[in-house]
Amino acid sequence: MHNQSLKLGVDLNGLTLHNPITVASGTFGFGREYSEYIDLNQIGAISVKGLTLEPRSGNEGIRIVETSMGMLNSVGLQNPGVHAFIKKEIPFLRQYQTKIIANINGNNIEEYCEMAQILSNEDVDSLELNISCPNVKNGGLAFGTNPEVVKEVVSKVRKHAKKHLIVKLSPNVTDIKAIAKIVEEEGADCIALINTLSGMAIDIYKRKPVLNRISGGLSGPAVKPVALRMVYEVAQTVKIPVLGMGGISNTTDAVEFLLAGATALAIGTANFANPKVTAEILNGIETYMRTYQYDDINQLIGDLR
Amino acid sequence: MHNQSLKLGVDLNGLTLHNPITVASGTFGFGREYSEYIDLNQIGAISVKGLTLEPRSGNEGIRIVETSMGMLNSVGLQNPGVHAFIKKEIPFLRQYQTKIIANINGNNIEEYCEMAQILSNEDVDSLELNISCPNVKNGGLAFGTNPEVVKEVVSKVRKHAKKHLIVKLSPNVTDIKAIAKIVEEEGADCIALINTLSGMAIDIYKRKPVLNRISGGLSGPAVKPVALRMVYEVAQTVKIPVLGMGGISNTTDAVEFLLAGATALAIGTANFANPKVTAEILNGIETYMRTYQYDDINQLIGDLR
Amino acid sequence: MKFQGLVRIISKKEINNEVFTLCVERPKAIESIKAGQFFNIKTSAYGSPMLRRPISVSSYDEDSIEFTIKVIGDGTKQLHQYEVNEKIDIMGPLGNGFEYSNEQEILVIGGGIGIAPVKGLLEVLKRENPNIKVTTILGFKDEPYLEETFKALSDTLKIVSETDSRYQKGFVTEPLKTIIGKPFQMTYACGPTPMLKAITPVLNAAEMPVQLLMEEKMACGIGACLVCTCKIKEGDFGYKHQRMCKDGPMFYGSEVIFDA
Amino acid sequence: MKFQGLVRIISKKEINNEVFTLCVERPKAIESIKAGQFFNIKTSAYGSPMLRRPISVSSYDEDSIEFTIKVIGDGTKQLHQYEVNEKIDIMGPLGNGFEYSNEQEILVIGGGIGIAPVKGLLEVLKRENPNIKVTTILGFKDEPYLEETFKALSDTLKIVSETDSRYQKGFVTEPLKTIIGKPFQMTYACGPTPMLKAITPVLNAAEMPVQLLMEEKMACGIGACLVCTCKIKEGDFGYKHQRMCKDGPMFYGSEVIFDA
Ligand SMILES: Cc1cc2nc3c(=O)[nH]c(=O)nc-3n(C[C@H](O)[C@H](O)[C@H](O)COP(=O)(O)OP(=O)(O)OC[C@H]3O[C@@H](n4cnc5c(N)ncnc54)[C@H](O)[C@@H]3O)c2cc1C
Ligand SMILES: Cc1cc2nc3c(=O)[nH]c(=O)nc-3n(C[C@H](O)[C@H](O)[C@H](O)COP(=O)(O)OP(=O)(O)OC[C@H]3O[C@@H](n4cnc5c(N)ncnc54)[C@H](O)[C@@H]3O)c2cc1C
Ligand SMILES: Cc1cc2nc3c(=O)[nH]c(=O)nc-3n(C[C@H](O)[C@H](O)[C@H](O)COP(=O)(O)O)c2cc1C
Ligand SMILES: Cc1cc2nc3c(=O)[nH]c(=O)nc-3n(C[C@H](O)[C@H](O)[C@H](O)COP(=O)(O)O)c2cc1C
Ligand code: FES
Ligand code: FES
Repeated sequence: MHNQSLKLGVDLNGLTLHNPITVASGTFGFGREYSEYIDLNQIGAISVKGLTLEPRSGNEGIRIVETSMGMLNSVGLQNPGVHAFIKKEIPFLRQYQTKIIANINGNNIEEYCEMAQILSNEDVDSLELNISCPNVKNGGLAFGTNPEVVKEVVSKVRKHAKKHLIVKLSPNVTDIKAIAKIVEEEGADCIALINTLSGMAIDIYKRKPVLNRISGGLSGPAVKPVALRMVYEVAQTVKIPVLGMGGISNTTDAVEFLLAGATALAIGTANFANPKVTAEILNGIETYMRTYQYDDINQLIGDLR
Repeated sequence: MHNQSLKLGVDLNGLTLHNPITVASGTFGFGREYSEYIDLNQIGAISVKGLTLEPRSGNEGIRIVETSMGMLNSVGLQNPGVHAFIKKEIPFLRQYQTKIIANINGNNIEEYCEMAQILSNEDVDSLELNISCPNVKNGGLAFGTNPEVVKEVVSKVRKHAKKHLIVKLSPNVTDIKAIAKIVEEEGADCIALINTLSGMAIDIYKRKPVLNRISGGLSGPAVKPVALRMVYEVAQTVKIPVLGMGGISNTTDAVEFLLAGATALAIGTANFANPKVTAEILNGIETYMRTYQYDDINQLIGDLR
Repeated sequence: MKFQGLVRIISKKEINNEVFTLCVERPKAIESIKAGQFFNIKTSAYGSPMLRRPISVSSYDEDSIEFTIKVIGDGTKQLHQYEVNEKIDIMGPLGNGFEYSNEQEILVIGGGIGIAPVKGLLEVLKRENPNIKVTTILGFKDEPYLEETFKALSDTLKIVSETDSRYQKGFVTEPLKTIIGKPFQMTYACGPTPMLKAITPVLNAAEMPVQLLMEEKMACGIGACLVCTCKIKEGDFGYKHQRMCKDGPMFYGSEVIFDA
Repeated sequence: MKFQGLVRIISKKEINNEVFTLCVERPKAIESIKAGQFFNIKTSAYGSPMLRRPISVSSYDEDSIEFTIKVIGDGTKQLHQYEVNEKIDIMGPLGNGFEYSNEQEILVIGGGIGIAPVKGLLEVLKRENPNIKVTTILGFKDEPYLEETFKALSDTLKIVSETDSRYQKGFVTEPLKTIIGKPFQMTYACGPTPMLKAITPVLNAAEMPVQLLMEEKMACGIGACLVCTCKIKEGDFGYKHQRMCKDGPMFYGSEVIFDA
C-alpha cells in the first residue's frame, strides 16, 4: 500500500531521505529502544541523542515536568561521548536504511569544530549543529541566541565539516529570520528548527523550582503554533531547505509544516505518547496526498494558496 | 469564609488591590458580560479591552484558532475608542470595588502619549501601556521587541502619564530581562507580562493560513511554562512589582506565579473555559495560605526556598 | 446571575451513527429560553479541548433542555461519551435566538445539523400557535435524519440530499426556487455558511425577510473576547463587526455581509 | 517487536475509595512478563495528559494482566473512568522487574500503592514454590487495604499505619528493626522513595540484599529519552545515571545513591 506511485523522497540540499519523516534528537536515543516498536526503515532519518566530545552524565535531580500538552526537560546532554557513538551506535543504525544525523554539542567553538572534524571521517550522513540546547551551562542556548556568536560558530564549524551540515536554531529569539539568514550565509546546507522553548515550573509543595537548573526546554503540542510560525518565517527567508519540528503529533500538524515550507519534518515528544506515530503520520500524509492529488511530496512543500 | 484573618491586599507600587487576582486585557471586555456570571467585586482589578484613540473595527476573517491547550487570537484591537470607553464603560465599572486598568495602544508614539494624557484626567486607576500586541500592523509588537524603541516610548509616555503606569511586555524576545530593566529605568511603576506568543496555524483543507494576518497571539495553559520563566527572570531583575500572567488556569498555576515573584496575577484565556475561575483561584490561594501558614499574601510572593 | 454549572443528563439517544441527542435537567436558575439560543458546553473535565463548544437548544420545556449533536472532532466525541445520570458543565442560554411573533405562515430552511435549532423553533411555534402553516425545506449531504419529526412539525416538507438517491438531489436552493415569492411572513434558516450565503441573496431579492442562525468559532461565548464576528452592513466603518455569540447568532439576511 | 496497542478491559474492582484494579486481556504478542515490570498506559484518547502513566503489573497469568491503581491526579482519574469491555492503550511489559531464583525464605516490604507489584511478586513466587516462607511488612498512611490478600500470601504479616489506630502506629522501619538480621535470602521492597531511602541503609548495614522497585516521572518509558534516572554508585563519573525505566525500576539497595 505504501508508496503506491507516490513520490515521498526529499532532498535536504545534499541529504536525501526516502521520506520526509525524521525523529528529533534526544527523543529517540540511538534508535535501539524504538526499534522494538517500529521498523526503523520507515523513518527517513534519525537524529541521534545530542553528542559531546566526552561522555556526559547529564543533569542531576528531576529532569522532566509534564505541562499542559507539553513537557519541560532538563536532561543536560547525557550521552556516551562521540567515540562510543562511533563504535557502538553507527554500526547498529547502519543495519537500517534510515539516514544518520549526528547532533553535535560543544562547550566552546573549538569543541564544536573538533566534533565536526571527527565525525566528518565517520559513516554518518549529516551533522546537526545544536546551538540551541537550553539545558547546559556552557554553550547551547548562549550560542544560538546571539547573532555574532552564531556567525562565528557556523563559519568555523563549516570549515571542519566535510559532511552535510544542518544548523539547529533556538526559538528563544526576537528575530529568527535574522539568525537563519546568517546561518545560510555562513554555508549551512539546511536549517533545523525549533529546539525547545525555555520554560519553568515550580513545585508549590516544596516551594522550589522543580528543575535544578531552574528552567528547562519546553516541547510537545503546546509549542506547535510557535514552531509553525518560525518554520514559515524561515522558509520565507532562506533558500536552503528547512527541517521543521516542534510539537508535531499527527497528520494535520505534519501537513501544516510541509505547507509552511518545511522540506522534512522531525517528530520528537510525540514518540513518547505513541511509539508508532512516525509511521502513522507518514501514512496520513500519503492519504492527504491522494485526496489532494499530489503525486510528489515536493509539490506539497510550501504549497500555500 | 473569605478573608478570615488572611491579608490578601497587594500594592503594585501605587496601585493597591484588595486581592492579587486581576483579569487580562482583551479577555474580559469591559466586565459587563462576565458580571452576569461572577461578582466583579471579587476581582482585584480589571484590565479592559485594549483601547485606541479612535474606534477600531478589528481584523477581518477568522480571529481564533484553538490549539493544544491554547488558542491563537487575531482580534486586532477591536474597540470603541478611548472616548466611548470614558463615557460608557468607566461609569459601569465604577459600580464595583474592582480597580480599573486602562490598556492603551497607539499606532505611533504620539498616539500612546495622547492616550496617556487623556486618560490621566479620567477616573481610571492605572494605565497599562501595551507595547506587545502582535495583531496590528503598526505599533504593537514592533515596539515591544526593540530595546531602543521601548526606551523611547516608555520615557515619553511616562511624561504624559499622571497615573500609575504599567508597561506590558512581549515574550517574543531573546532577553526579557534587558527589556524589563529599560522599562524600570524609564520610570514605569510596574511591569506586566506576558502578552501572547507569536504563533501560526494553517488550514490544511484550504491550504491557507487560518488567520488573515498569518500569525496570531498564542495564550492559554500551553504558554504557562514560558510565562512563568519570564516572570521569574524579570522579578529577579527589577525592583518594581510584576503583574504576572500567561496561561494561569488554576490554583497551582497561580501559586507558582506568586512564588516566582509576581505581586499580582492576571487571568485571561482561562475565563473562557470557566467564567468563575478568578473566584475559584482566589479561594484556592486562601486554602494554600492556610495550609502553608501564610497570613499575608505578601509573605508568599517570591518565597522560593 | 446567569447559569453556568453542572446539570444531570436525563436521556441520550442515537439518531444515526453521527448524530445523537442529550437531554439534560433544566436548572431552576434558567428563567427563560428562546429557540435559536445556545449553550456553551465544557466537553471534558480534563482540560483538552480547552474551549467550550457552542450547541443550540433543539428542544426545551420547563424541566429539560435537549441538544442534538453531530460528532465532528474531539469535543463532540467527548460529548458523545457522556452517559445518562452523568453531569455536564453548561453555560447559558446564550445569544439572541430567533425573533418570533405570531406569524401565521412561515418558511423554514435547515441544512445538516442546522436542523437542530430549527426543530426547537418549530416545536415552540406549534405550541404557541397550533394553526401556524409551516413549509420546511431540509438539505443533507448524505442520508436525511429526523424526517418523521419534521413531518409532524410541517405542513409541507421537502427534503434534498447531495447523495441519497431516494430524495431530490441537490441543495436547498432547488426547492427554494419553486416557492420563492409565496407570502411567508418570515423565513427562518440555519445551516452551514455556504448554504446561508446561497439562500440569502435569493430571499433578499424576493424581499422575503429571513432570520439566519449563523455559526463561528467561539471562545467566551458571551461577547467578551471578540473572536467571533458577523460582518454587518452600515456602521462606523461602512460596516461593523458584531459579535456572533452575543449580538447573534441570529441576524437578518438583509444586514449580513458575506465575505469570501 | 514489543507490544503497544489496545487491550480489552475484562474486569474492574474498587478496593477502596482511592484504589481500584483493572484487569485486561493479555495480548498473544506478549510472550513473557516478570513481576516488578510495568506497562506505560495512555490514560486519555484526547491528548491530555499527553504522557503515558507507568503502572506495575499487580498480577498476571496466561490470559490476563492486572493493574492496581491509586487515583492521584488526572491520569489516574481517567484510568478510573474506564469500564469493562472498553479498550485501553498499553505498552510493555517494561523495565527489568524483580530478579527471583528459588529463594526459600524472603522478606517483602510494601508501602502504600507500592504493595501492588509486591502482590504480583508473591503470587508468582508462591506459584513456583508453594513452600516458600514469606515475611511481609506493609505500611500505609491511612487505612490498610488488600490485607486479606496479603494474609493469604504471607507466613508472617505485619501492618503499620500512620493514622489507623487498629494497627501498629508508624513506619515500616519499626517492624523491620525487630527482624533485621534474620536469614532472609532476599528482601523485595516497593514504596515511596522516602520509605526506600529509610530502609536501604538499615538493610545494607545488616548485609541483607534488597531489591528496590523504584519510581520516577517518565516520558518514553523505554529508555530512549533519559528523563528518568537512578543514580548508581561507581561508573564513569564516580557515579552514573541509569535509566529508571529501562535499567530499572529494580535496583539493588547496595548500588543506589539516594540524593536529597
Ligand atoms: C451558535 C452555534 C450553535 C451550534 N449548534 C450546534 C448544534 O446544535 N449541534 C451540533 O452538532 N453542532 C452545533 N454547532 C457546531 C459545534 O459547535 C461544532 O461542531 C463543534 O464545536 C465542533 O467541535 P469538535 O471539538 O467536535 O470539533 P473540532 O475539533 O473543533 O473540529 C472540527 C473537525 O473538523 C475537521 N475539519 C475542519 N475543517 C475541515 C474541512 N474543510 N474538511 C474536512 N474536515 C475539516 C477538523 O480536522 C476537525 O477534526 C454550533 C455552533 C455554533 C457557533
Ligand atoms: C515504574 C512505576 C510503576 C508504578 N506502578 C504503579 C502502580 O502499580 N499503581 C499506581 O497506582 N501507581 C503506580 N505508579 C505511580 C503512577 O505512575 C503515578 O501515580 C501516576 O503517574 C500519577 O499520574 P496522575 O496523572 O494521576 O497524577 P499527576 O497529575 O501526574 O500528579 C500527581 C498529583 O499529585 C499532586 N502532588 C504532587 N506533589 C504533591 C505533594 N508534595 N503534596 C500534595 N500533592 C502533590 C499534584 O498536584 C498532582 O495532582 C508507578 C510509577 C512508576 C514509575
Ligand atoms: C527529552 C528531550 C531531549 C532532547 N535532547 C536534545 C538534544 O540532545 N539535542 C537537540 O538538538 N535537541 C534535543 N531536544 C529537542 C528536540 O530535538 C526538538 O527540537 C524539540 O523537542 C521540539 O520538537 P517536539 O516538540 O516534537 O519534541 C530534546 C527534546 C526532548 C523532549
Ligand atoms: C482574545 C484575546 C484578546 C487579547 N487582547 C489584548 C489586548 O487588547 N491588550 C493586551 O494588552 N493584551 C491582550 N491579550 C493578551 C492577554 O491580556 C494576556 O496577556 C495573554 O492572553 C496571556 O494570558 P492568558 O494565557 O491567561 O490568556 C488578549 C488575549 C486574548 C486571548
Ligand atoms: S466568543 Fe467571545 S465574543 Fe463571541
Ligand atoms: S522515561 Fe525515557 S528513558 Fe526513562
